[in-house]
Amino acid sequence: MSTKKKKPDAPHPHDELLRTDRMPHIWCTGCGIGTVFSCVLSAVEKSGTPLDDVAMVSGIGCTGRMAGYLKLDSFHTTHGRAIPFATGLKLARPQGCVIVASGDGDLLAIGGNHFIHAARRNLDLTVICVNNFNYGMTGGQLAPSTPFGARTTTSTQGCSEEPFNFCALAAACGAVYVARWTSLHIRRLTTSIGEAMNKRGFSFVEVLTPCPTSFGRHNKMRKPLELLKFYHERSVIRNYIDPKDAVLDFKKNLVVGKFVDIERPTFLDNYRLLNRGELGDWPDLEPKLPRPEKQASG
Amino acid sequence: MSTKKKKPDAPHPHDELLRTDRMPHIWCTGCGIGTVFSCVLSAVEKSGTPLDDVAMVSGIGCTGRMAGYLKLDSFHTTHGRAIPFATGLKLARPQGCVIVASGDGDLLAIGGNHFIHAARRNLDLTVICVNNFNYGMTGGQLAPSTPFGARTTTSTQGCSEEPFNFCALAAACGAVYVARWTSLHIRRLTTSIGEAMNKRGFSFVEVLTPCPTSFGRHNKMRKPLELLKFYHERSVIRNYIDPKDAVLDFKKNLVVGKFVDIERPTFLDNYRLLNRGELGDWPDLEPKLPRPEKQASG
Amino acid sequence: MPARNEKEILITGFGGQGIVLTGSILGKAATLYDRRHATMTQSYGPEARGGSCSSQVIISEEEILFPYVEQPQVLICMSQEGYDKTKASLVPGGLLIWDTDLVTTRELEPSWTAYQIPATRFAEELGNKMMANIVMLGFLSAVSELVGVDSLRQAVQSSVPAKTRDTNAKAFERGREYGESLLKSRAKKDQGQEQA
Amino acid sequence: MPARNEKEILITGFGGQGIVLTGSILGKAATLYDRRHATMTQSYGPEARGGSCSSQVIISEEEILFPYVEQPQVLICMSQEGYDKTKASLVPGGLLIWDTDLVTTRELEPSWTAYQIPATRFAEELGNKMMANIVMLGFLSAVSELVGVDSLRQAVQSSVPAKTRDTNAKAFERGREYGESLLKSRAKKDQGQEQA
Amino acid sequence: MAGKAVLTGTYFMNGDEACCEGALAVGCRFFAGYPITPATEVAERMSWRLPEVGGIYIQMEDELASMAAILGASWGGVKAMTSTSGPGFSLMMENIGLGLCTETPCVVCNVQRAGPSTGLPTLVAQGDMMQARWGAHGHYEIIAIVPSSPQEMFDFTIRAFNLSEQYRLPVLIMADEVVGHMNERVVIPPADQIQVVSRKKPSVPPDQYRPYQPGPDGVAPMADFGDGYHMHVTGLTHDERGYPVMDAATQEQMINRIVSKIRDHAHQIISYDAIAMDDAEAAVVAYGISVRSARRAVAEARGRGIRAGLIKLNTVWPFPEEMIRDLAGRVRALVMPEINLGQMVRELERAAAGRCRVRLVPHAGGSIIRPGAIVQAVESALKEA
Amino acid sequence: MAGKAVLTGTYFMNGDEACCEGALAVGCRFFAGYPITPATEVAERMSWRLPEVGGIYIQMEDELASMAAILGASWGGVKAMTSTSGPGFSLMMENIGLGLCTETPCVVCNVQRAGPSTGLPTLVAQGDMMQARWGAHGHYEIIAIVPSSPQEMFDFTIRAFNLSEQYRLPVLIMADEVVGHMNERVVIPPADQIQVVSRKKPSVPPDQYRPYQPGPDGVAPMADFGDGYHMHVTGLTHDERGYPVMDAATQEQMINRIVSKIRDHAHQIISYDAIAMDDAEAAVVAYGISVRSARRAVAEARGRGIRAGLIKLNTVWPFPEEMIRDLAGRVRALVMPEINLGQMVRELERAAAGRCRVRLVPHAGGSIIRPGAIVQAVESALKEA
Amino acid sequence: MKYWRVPLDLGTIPASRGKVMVIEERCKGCEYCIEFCPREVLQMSRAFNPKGYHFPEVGDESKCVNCHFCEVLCPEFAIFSLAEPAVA
Amino acid sequence: MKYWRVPLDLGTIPASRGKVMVIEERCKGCEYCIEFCPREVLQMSRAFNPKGYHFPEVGDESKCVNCHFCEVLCPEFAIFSLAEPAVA
Ligand SMILES: Cc1ncc(C[n+]2csc(CCOP(=O)(O)OP(=O)(O)O)c2C)c(N)n1
Ligand SMILES: Cc1ncc(C[n+]2csc(CCOP(=O)(O)OP(=O)(O)O)c2C)c(N)n1
Ligand code: SF4
Ligand code: SF4
Ligand code: SF4
Ligand code: SF4
Repeated sequence: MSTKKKKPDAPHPHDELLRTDRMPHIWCTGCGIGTVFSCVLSAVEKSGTPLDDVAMVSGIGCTGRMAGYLKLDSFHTTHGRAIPFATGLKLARPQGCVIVASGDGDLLAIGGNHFIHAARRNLDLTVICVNNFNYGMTGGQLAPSTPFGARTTTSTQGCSEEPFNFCALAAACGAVYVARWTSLHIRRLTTSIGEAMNKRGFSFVEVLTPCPTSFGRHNKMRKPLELLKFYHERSVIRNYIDPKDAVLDFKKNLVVGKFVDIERPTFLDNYRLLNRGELGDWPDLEPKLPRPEKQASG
Repeated sequence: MSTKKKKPDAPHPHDELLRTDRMPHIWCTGCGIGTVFSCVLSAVEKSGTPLDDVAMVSGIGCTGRMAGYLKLDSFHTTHGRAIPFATGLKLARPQGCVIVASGDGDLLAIGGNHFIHAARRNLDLTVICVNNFNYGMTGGQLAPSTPFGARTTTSTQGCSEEPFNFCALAAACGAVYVARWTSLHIRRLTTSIGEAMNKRGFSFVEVLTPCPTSFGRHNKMRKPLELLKFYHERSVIRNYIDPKDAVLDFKKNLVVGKFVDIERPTFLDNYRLLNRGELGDWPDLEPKLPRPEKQASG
Repeated sequence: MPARNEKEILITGFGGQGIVLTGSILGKAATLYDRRHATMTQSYGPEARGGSCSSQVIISEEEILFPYVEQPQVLICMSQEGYDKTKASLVPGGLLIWDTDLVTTRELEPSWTAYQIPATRFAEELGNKMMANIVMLGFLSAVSELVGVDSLRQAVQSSVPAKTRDTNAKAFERGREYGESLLKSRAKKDQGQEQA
Repeated sequence: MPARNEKEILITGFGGQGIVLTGSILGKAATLYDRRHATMTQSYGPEARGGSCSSQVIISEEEILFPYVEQPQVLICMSQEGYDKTKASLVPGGLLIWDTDLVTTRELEPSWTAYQIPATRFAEELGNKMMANIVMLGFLSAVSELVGVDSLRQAVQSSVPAKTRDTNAKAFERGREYGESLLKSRAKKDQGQEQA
Repeated sequence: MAGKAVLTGTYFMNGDEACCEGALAVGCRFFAGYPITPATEVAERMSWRLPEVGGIYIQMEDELASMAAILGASWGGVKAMTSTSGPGFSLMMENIGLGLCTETPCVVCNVQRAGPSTGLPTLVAQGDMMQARWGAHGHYEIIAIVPSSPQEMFDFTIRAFNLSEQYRLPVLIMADEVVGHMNERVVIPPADQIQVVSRKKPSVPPDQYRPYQPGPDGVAPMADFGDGYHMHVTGLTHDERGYPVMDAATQEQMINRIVSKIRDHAHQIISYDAIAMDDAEAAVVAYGISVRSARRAVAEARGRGIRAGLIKLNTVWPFPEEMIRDLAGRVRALVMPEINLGQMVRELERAAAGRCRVRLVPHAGGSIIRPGAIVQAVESALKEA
Repeated sequence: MAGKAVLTGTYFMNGDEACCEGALAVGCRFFAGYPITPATEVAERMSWRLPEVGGIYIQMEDELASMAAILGASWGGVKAMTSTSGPGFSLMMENIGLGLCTETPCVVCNVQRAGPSTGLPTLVAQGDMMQARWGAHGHYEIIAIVPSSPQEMFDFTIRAFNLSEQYRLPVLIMADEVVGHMNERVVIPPADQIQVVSRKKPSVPPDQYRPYQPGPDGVAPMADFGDGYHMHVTGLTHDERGYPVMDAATQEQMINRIVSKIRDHAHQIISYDAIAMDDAEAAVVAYGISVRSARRAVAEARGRGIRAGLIKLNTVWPFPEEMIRDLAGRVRALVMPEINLGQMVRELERAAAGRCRVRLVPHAGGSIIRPGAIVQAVESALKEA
Repeated sequence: MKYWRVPLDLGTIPASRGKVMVIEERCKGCEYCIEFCPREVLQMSRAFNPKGYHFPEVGDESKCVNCHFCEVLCPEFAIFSLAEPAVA
Repeated sequence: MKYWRVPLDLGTIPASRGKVMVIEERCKGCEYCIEFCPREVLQMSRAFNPKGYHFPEVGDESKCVNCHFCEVLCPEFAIFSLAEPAVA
């Protein structure tokens, strides 16, 4: 059989979940966002969640366009506000499975406050952060993920800020599931997204992706393949290590893995508990309680 | 000599730094903010910093009024924006010593994003957070500091969110100096504020204070003294422990202490370094560098 | 120029004294239990406690158009600052009441009916300084006929937390008794004067 | 209705082909080196790469009032979509240029002067597909007299990163040579036809 | 639970509280907010009232988040609101814009205090009236309702929700500190006397559903998350499928839709009362708390033999241009008291188009306008005129 | 370093770049921003140009922070600016209000794109014109400048800084995507030909300094952090000492000060050009990129014998009411092209007060207005009139 | 209930003699100074100040060691101590 | 440079036979599928698609084991494999 013909005789297996009338998507040649999206689709299919109950919320950015290609209820909101929008969506329809997919700038530059508070509250959201180490959509500026010294259009002499370790931040704020992969770890990534969807509480999956057009171009990795190979070569898997030790050091290792997978009541669990009055009174502050050991001079 | 006369014959030792024409201040009977302010004044005096070079920036809230009582250059900004305002102030006048003093809601609810990014960038600011476990100014609502189960005017059945551990968050984001005291630890607090002012980089001092009017009232601790005694009895000092272990458990301990005191180049150090081109090129991404150990299947 | 039939009451004091609650209890008594019209507006500063604070109540048989008190017929002062700032607005023939320990009045307009009561002290004696406002309401119920006393009692009961109803009732009656006895002694004095 | 003396040039293609840079080099050549007036406006979509993109240049002896190209005298197409969308706007007698591998033209308006050049392929051969636009500019310099060729050379040199100046110069000359030889062979053909 | 939602009866409550009861009565079951004087009481009451009726209160980290959350909740199929005051209102603007662009029903209650900036947090103003119309970037139309009493806080909140559901957009309640904090009688009717409008749902199968294809009323039916319509919603310029399309033609179509649904129904949306207008030579045009000053002023003016009347605006946006244009042809002067230095009066001037005198009674804020100032303005306007 | 600040010479640059060069030339040494199309080029250029002249560029976490940071920098004694587009502009509003209330000089450049919401990020509109005036809560006045070419981006940015320093307030540059992205000749004059205004400093000893006591020009001298004046600055209503005072009287005093310094100097601030107006029967009133359409339209109209002229507004706020009122008495029609559905035209209508016809040439955005549409509007307005 | 009265930093305070000054009208009656004074120098007044608060009065003045604890702790800047030449 | 061609999860992939399908007009020529195909089934076309990209062509079709790696990795949904009855 020849594959030379232009149209294959079967549709792409993901076409069901794709707004095919919007293909090709806007992402550049070799951009990792498409791969991440592909993994999301696989995870959604495998999860067995009724499709009507899955929603995706994105902010603004290259990654933010993901929602627009998913043929499910999908919301492309404002820059930085995907998480609070998703908060309302989820609380209004608790049986729904709400996936937030957005860029690192969207989720953690302008959106950083919502991120930390949602993690703290343990809102039942699955947050997928595509980390391409810069702001793709606006042409490649410095982001809170940009490695120290890396060049971007607003750090032409090198970035003078230390980046965040997003996984460590998520964990520090209370996320119950935290994993990081590159966009080449397609099977592990798909598994993590699936686990995150099934997890009750704030789950966070970071994906390191090539942005050849911007990050690559300014850092001598213009070719998509070079970037992806670089990630591949440098990434090392260290499951369950403390995410603050899971450093991204471009000169050495890019540590990936599943770092956190714990249980903690969600916002709604606690809300219901308290509003049924089931928790009982908040402990009196009066010092009737057993006293802690005191130091001689406190 | 009698102390019965109404006016003492000497001025209060802090009157020099106080806008005495604005006394009495707005804080309630027994509110800890006044004590913290008193410690700030002591620290400023002791620091030896030329007074013209000290500025205070506050946001909005009961604590936010601090700037208005300090007879130095002082800025009362908008709710949540004290840190970015201070960022501009400091970068415009790097020789100045900029103290940010504000409430936990201001700095870490609405202002949370600026907080984490300023810590990440290691901006040379001294941030004093008065944590009274609720929003004082607006009458005592739930804050990101409110203990789980505690009552406030917007959590009359008990707070259903886990609070942040601000010290842990600051440390996780890169603060170089992190300490927590209660407003009764007046000498240690004064010392910490002084150390923080002298520290180059993002310093964070959290002070647990009584808000009898709001937090106390809703949690059976209406009397200022009761609250202050409670803090005193429960607080235990654990210097240099990992701040994430420095928990505030109202049933057991309120862990205080100086947790972090490290060195890290400030934003401006790095900015100057890079813009003088002294750092040299950002490492090529091309895999010319020594390769890390790879796992069999990455 | 208050519209006919409008009774204007101004209550001034500090934040934390329950000034606003006092006004609202008064308005509630008039509206819900006396079935008249009432508005209560408030004015307060940024301070949670200790800032100057006032509550303006208008009670009327008709719909109230303008809700601000301009020339109160009744002025209740629970702080010196409040008294100093507002006394000039009290109409001739108006009713002035102040807290003995918190306000020092000097020359009073002779046409005024003027009373003082150590409401805060009474409240302290009853165990909670914060109930001075309820003492004051009890007192007001004795020395004026703004609203029905039972309406006021009901309004107090339905406005305070369930747990504090009894003590508040006591505070109310303490004020009322003090008012009644004051009236009696005044009446006696007046009589005495007349007789003299 | 372009004002007299205004030359309108429309360049269309995909994001990533350097369409905007092409327009800006052209405008720069006219403004800074030919000392005429020029405006360059751009239109592009949200895509960093691959979205349709155009650059509109007006060159004039006088101040340019309105900066949009309405009826281009020159149309350069580096994508099929760009060609399809804009070909109707090219004036009769206009100059049409396209990239051989990226655009398929069908019936051409007979009054047009039409050329094609495998600019992308040439650029790939020179080692970087991204220089197709510079090849195109070289070609344009040969087949039109919009701006002085040295002006254009200078504008190219001052617009590209220092490190890439040599390769860009090569790309430019590659396009220019192709244009010149094309002109020659056409001239021959025309001559031939005349002679025939 | 229904019983707890509509607290039929008579109350002495403040406007903030009445706003909550109106919202609950018309079916609001989600509130996301952030405390701010003088709107805090709305959040506070919602925080304990919502759990009583099975709804959810969440205090967000700021007003940006609050606004975004109610949009999300609305797409989750739940009637949602937030409340704030000036500083928070400024922060909400970007996401109010998202609500307008994505045609998301919800209600925002701004209890105005004096600005600019932090201003006078506890004191009244009407300084955000133009901001209500123009505070977000880009072009749109908006609906803004202005209550002048606690009872209207109840009644108009119901109307705000109904309009938001009917026309699919965020509706603004432009209250103010005095209306919010003033206590007055509030009558809550029986549940069956409360008109409840809910968004029109799609009636076509999912594959035929076009989320931005307006019906004959100019409004598109709205599917909620979970209804199985698999719609896409974006703040980018989008076509009737909801897909982003980046061109001027789609932009025009979209903007015209969101603008026309208001402009074309302006007469249904606009609400005002004419009081003592029959023989009026001068009309006081007032809104919000200034209506209360104006009512007394008109009474006083009449008492002094001046033929003054009152137009009480219950909605300010869309602005009742036609009515004012007519009116300007019939009276000699229009007088507008505002607790700002001239905002809605500019619309009055514009609509009057020189047909009669237009006078502002300005007030910088901190207290409400004394009736005397209005009477004086009416008098002098008539003298000049 | 001075040499690097003023790049005297002739360039073919776009408006965003020219804006940077204007800022640097007039002494801007601090930029805090957040990328957004189509204003990103301003930030990008500033990021490498500022270190060259000893200034600081910082990319903040969002626009809220960017705006707050430039206010801080201004109080640190440095001329500061930020740039953004619609969504970011919406987010900046609260802190623009702080700047107005605290009278802080700085410059905000909004390169407008089509909205509402995310809209058409890469395409032009003039949809934020009213937002510029009314986008923040509370009452105030503002200065907004509107360039129509890259050269004006350079020149007007200089003027924006000078006005901001002179009148102590944030000044807005209301550019648009086409002006921002269009390349054209830009001439940068020698440094000594650039007018530089800097804030007036106090001349009294610190204990006599009243940071909000206006001088005869209505503007108070400004001390910077470190000058030893130990001033207090607050967004609360404040008296002349800068102290918060929470009453209506102080509110009135403060608002009047911040409003009057603009209103009283409106004639110095307002700038416009009259082109072919001498014998004009119809005036096209245009601003920003639409000036370019209008210029061609007027030329075309004249070509067809129509006596059209052009009023080119270089500033839109404060609005040139008097000039328009006069004009409306002299021409038969005013025609305004705007890339929105009618914003500044409302001011035109208001100022014209019925004295002549006022016509809008609306455009929803995504492209600039074709001259033909303007010519047609002029023609039909004159026919009707 | 007295055991916790040891001020947190007592050890570091030099023992000397002091004089306590009260700025009565600034006081809001929180009682902190009274309660946490390591020497029990202070007691509450029965009188109200103009704001309606009771304020501290000096009881046995001779006990004051000028530790400044009340001074720094007082949220109102209403009390301070001055060094007094050590007597007896 | 071939050592890293082992796909990350190769161990878990069942060996079977597949048929690769390319949706040429969706392809943007990143070469990921070609480079990371564990069996080197694919190669780059010389032709351009309408967007101007080269796209993958199947070289030795018989080598495809239907691992779906190209399918999931492709950012463009431009390539996929289907199970083929095992031959030979
Ligand atoms: C309020 C606001 N500010 C700025 C922008 C411009 N903007 C759009 S996307 C983006 C950042 C994109 O970066 P990231 O979130 O990392 O996503 P990516 O494009 O890299 O996937 C910015 C700054 C905007 N749309 N809205
Ligand atoms: C944008 C904005 N939102 C809300 C407010 C109202 N507000 C003023 S202070 C405050 C919170 C105060 O709490 P915190 O920061 O903890 O300080 P505290 O008063 O407890 O010292 C709030 C919500 C505001 N001023 N501005
Ligand atoms: S700019 Fe970068 S992130 Fe955006 S689509 Fe292109 S490669 Fe991907
Ligand atoms: S409300 Fe609380 S925080 Fe605010 S001044 Fe009073 S006690 Fe202090
Ligand atoms: S600590 Fe200060 S405010 Fe408290 S009682 Fe003593 S003097 Fe008064
Ligand atoms: S991975 Fe997809 S886009 Fe990339 S070359 Fe292969 S088929 Fe084309």
